[in-house]
Amino acid sequence: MSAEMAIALGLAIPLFGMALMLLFGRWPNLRDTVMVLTAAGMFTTVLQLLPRVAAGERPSLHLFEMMPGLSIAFEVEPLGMVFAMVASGLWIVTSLYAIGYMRGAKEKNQTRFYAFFAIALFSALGIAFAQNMFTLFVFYEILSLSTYPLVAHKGNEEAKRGARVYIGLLLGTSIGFMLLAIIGTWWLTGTLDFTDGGIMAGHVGHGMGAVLLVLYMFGIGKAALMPFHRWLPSAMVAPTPVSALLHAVAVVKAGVFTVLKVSVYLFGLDYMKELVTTDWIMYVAAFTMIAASLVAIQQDNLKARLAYSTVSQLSYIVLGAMLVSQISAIGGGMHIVMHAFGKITLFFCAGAIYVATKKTEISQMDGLGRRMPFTMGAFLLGALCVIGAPPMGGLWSKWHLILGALDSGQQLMIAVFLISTLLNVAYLIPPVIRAFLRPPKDGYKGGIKEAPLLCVVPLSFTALAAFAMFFLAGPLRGLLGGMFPT
Amino acid sequence: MEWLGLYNYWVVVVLMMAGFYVVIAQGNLIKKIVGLNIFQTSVFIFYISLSKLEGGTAPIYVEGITAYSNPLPHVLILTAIVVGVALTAVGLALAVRIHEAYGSIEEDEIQAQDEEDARNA
Amino acid sequence: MIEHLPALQVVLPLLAAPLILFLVRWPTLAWAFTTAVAWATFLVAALLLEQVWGGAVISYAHGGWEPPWGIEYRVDTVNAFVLLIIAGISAIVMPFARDSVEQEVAPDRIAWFYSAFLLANAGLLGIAITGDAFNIFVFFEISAIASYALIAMGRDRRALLSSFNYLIMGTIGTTFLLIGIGFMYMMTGTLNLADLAERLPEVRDTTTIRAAFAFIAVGVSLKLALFPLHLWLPNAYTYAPSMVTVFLSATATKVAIYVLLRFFYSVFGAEFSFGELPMDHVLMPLALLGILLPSIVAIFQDDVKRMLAYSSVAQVGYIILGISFATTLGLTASMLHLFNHAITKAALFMALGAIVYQIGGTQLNRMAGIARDMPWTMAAFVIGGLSLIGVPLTAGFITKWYLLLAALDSGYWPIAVFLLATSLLAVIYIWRVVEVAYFRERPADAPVVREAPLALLLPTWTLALASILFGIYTALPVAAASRAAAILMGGY
Amino acid sequence: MSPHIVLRVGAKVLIPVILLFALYIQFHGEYSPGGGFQAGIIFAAAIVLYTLIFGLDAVQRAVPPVAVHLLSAVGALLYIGVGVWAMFAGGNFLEYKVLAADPHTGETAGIILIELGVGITVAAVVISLFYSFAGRTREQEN
Amino acid sequence: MLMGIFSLLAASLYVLLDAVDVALTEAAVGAGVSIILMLGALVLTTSEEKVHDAKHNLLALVVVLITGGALIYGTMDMPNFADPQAPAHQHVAPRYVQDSVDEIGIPNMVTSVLASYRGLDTLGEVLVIFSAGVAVLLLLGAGTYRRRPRPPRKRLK
Repeated sequence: MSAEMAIALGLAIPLFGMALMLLFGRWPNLRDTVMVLTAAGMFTTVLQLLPRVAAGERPSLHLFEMMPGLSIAFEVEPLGMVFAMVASGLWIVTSLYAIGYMRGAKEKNQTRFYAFFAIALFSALGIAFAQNMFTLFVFYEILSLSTYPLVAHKGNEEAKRGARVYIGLLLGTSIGFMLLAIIGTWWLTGTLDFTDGGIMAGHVGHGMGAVLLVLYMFGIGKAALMPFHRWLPSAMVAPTPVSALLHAVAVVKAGVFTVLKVSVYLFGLDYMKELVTTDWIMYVAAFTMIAASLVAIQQDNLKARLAYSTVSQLSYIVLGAMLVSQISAIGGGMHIVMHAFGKITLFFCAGAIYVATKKTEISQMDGLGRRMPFTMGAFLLGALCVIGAPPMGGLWSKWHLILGALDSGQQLMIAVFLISTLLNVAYLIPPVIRAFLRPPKDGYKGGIKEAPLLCVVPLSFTALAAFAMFFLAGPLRGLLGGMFPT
Repeated sequence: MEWLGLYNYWVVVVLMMAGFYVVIAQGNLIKKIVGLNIFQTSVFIFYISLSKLEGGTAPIYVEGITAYSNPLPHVLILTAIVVGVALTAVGLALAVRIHEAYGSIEEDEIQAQDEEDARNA
Repeated sequence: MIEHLPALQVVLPLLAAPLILFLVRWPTLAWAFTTAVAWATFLVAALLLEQVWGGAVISYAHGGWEPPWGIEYRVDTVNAFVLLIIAGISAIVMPFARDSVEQEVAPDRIAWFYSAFLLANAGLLGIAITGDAFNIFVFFEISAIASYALIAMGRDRRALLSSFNYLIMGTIGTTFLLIGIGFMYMMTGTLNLADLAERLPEVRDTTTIRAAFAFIAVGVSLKLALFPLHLWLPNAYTYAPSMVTVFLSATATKVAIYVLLRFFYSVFGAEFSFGELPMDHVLMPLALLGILLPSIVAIFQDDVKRMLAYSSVAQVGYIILGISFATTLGLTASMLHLFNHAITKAALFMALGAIVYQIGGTQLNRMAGIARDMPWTMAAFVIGGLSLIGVPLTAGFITKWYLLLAALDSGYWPIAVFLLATSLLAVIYIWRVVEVAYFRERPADAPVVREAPLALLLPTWTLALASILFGIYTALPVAAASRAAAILMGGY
Repeated sequence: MSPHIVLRVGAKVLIPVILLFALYIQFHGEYSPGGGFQAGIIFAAAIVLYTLIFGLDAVQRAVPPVAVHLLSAVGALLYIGVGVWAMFAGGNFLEYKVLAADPHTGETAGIILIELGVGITVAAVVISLFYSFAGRTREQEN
Repeated sequence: MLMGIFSLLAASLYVLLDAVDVALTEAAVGAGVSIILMLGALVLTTSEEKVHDAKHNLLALVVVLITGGALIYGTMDMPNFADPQAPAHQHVAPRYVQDSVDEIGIPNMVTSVLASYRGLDTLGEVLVIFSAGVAVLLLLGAGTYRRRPRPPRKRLK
């Protein structure tokens, strides 16, 4: 099918699926099948675009002009391609997992849940394919709003409080800072299109540019730079599939993806080099990386620990952008993928543990390895991937990031990377050790009692995928290289 | 001094302010309306006095007379007077209804009642 | 008949108002008749806008007496746009009115009620279309007297007092306007706006004209509820019948704002109002305070209708802010917001009207979990709320965008920041309602509620969808607003 | 109420005079001060006087409120009607010249007609205002 | 009652200022209608009122003084009273005075301006009074109640 067709379809399918799901709400099985099919369909359509983009094309689709000069338009470039594939691909797995989880945990309002889930994916794709900052912003806001009901899903006081923080911080930062930055950019440069080499150079003085950069970086609340990271832990009240796909992949990655887009296509690396604030943001990111890891170590609640680990991992990518070297930017792009696989696996495991044993605290997990060998095995692989240890894909992304640090002569940052890696080990390995080496409190009764199959299969799959990425890193790097056409 | 030529405007202003003061300061709804009347009537007087012309007569054509007062302000004020009486009627009707609903036409008493309702609600 | 469109614009409802009295016995018939007239008026307004779209100016001399001797109706893009807003809202509100009015007004008064509605409508249209200063005053009073009665029809006894206060404040406002007009007439000898604009420059630096300016500014500001002269508004909107709230909130203040624009830009001229007189420095702080404080007050309201009333005051602040920039861009933003806010607020108040219709009140605690029973109504409310916040793809976002551009364009970075910060206040007070309605359980003892009837839902959704449509397809309003702004900057 | 005989007789004599005076004011407005508005009020004053003497019920039997309401509408309609008639006669709204072959006649005719409209509406409205207020007293007493 | 006297005084002042029509109207309205309404309203409400505290009035005084100051300021550049050269008498008015008789054929210029030149304002005036009728009826009802009078009920205060 033609590229425009593919883009349009990719965006249309989730909406269509949502409509069907609402329609079939009364018959759960039918509804859930529709969801899986939707996810699969979306992924295959997105896949249609891969060869073109790999060949260096930039398929595009102009929807309509909203205000003079401001259009809702799409253009697929390597980074967006990667993000789109990750998000839509993992949606298939997650939808399977979600069925198992939601039924296992007997959640209410499943239809509403799945419907908003679909909208979230739709907007994630919109972000990935956005041709200009305006379009990206529009979908960014839709994403925030459509995930609010998912976070508040349980409806109890805790969920509502968490959701309030969530929506407050995301809308607050995006409207308070990012929109201002966008309008400033538009007013100064007269365009918001993502262009190779950026649009700022020549239009925006360095002082103003520096201000804009700060506004963007903190405005993109989804990138969870401290001090605007609070929403991520509080979003953990959501059912695990949400945490898994949205808060390990779609939403947070949408954030860092925007960071990369802004730095590469709006500012342009060369222009960003000359801004004072680039270094400031870099240090903020470094600080976030370390601090979040330290916090993570304190957490006994598994999901909370994973959440903070996500905060710190996101800063890797922001840092990759702030190192303003092509190789580090590419590294950031790769880390989007690697971390996605690793972290979603971990979240799946957390959810599986919850469904099977209703356990949420790490301290309760002694000896769990015997009860749930697959889950905990997957957990180990995921952990290794996030840590960046061979033989997992995470190695390569960190490798490129460090190369980038070298490239732009930031030795200090290399140190930071290494320290935080050690911290990763410190907070991700103990659960595994407890699970496998400590005897369970209640002795070895019961034998194997895994989570429902629909939970175990997906998490094993993602774990293996994370492993596979170790070998697929080359092509990925090649694809991302297309960000910088020479 | 030539300002003497303005004395009557100043008289009007004083009158106006008297009415205006009653409107704002009075707590009694009906007196508020009385004040409104005085306020407006003094504005009317201002209009009429600006229509006066030295040696002019009432603007009704009579053979041989050339100087008439300016009829336009008269017309405007005819309309304005009607508007005034219409407002008076509506205001009074409202006052009547308020008295039926609250048993008082004193602003503060009424507000006291409302606050009480709010507290009880 | 095409050349009589300007007259028809006002004469149609004016003629219908007395005719209704012959239908006192048949309320439904009265409603149908009013609806027909409202839509016809809307059609006329559309045709008018279409005629002046290219920048033409229609001048209609009543009684065949050419201005300035006779009274002139003068239509350009600016007031054609305003006319379209008024007529459009009154047309869309009528289908909504039927059920809600039947519930809130005694059957033997319904015909009278609609007569008053038509008078108010005609009055507002007359203000917007006329080119004669004194005529503005007269039609102000027609619409005012009618609206006092309409507001007092609210079932809560507090409606009476709020209507009375509105009467006092409004009359002071119009009397000030009258004084200002008198002063201007005294110095120029004319009442025709265009003629005034021509003759004012000769006498512009007299104390009389400055005083006239002051009195007109204050008088009209009272009418448009400019902070801190807004005290009449919240109660009036809160206790009026639903349909009246929808109509007034979307039109009354807007027309007053139009009058302000006319006098500031067309009659006195921008360089006089903002150059010789520091109106920008007067309006801007008031606008900013008027955005900030009412928004904060709104957050603490327990009655949603009252909350929205305060938000209306804040929205007026946004519009005045755009005016105070005294740039084409700022005016464009204001004209846009005139349009977008009318739609958004009408949608919101209609949703509340539907809720009143079903549960008899809009207190927050009574709306707990209501979204489950009235999903469509609340969905419309959410859409309107998002537009009020200014979320992308809603009409509210477009105005916010232009307002921010205007602020940057005039070099007011802090104001741009301030605007974004205050839109977060809107997030807070809208979200309070959303949370209660969606994520709080309906109390067990609460009465069973059904979804509002279709007659209420359709108009509500029409407006809700409109506020999305004009957030996506912005060509029409933006074009109209920018043309209007250009005309205003150009003077008469 | 049991009004004094003098009052009754006095009123009986006075009211027709007042009504006549009202008509004079109404139709002589072109030549001397006065016009529809003043006439209307004076006319209404006569009715009010009648009420004060003979009581509300008596008046409302003579001049039923419904009729008053309709008349108030009729007056306004007459005024607007003349304007619209002018439109159909090829002029602008309220352009009386075109109502007759000779502009003067047209103007005069138009003015007399609209003044009549004003008179009717004003008289009717003032009476209905009076009814409303007076009727309210009684309603309150019940 | 004072208001009646007030408007009678106003009326006589109008006569002095050659505004005979306005005088007649003011007399009819101020001394007639308003008084009747006032009395009606007072009957329906209450004629006694309570004394007020002073602090509330201070703000009012300030507002009034500011307004008055603005008005006085405004009068400073006004043409003198009854000055024939005042612009008010120069631009539009002369046509009414000189040509109205020929154009309309009616000696009373006020009538011709009112009914013809500015006929729309007068139409507005009619509709103002009409809407007042509608409004009062909406508020107080038509006053057509056929019930036997009973001793007035004590309102609890």
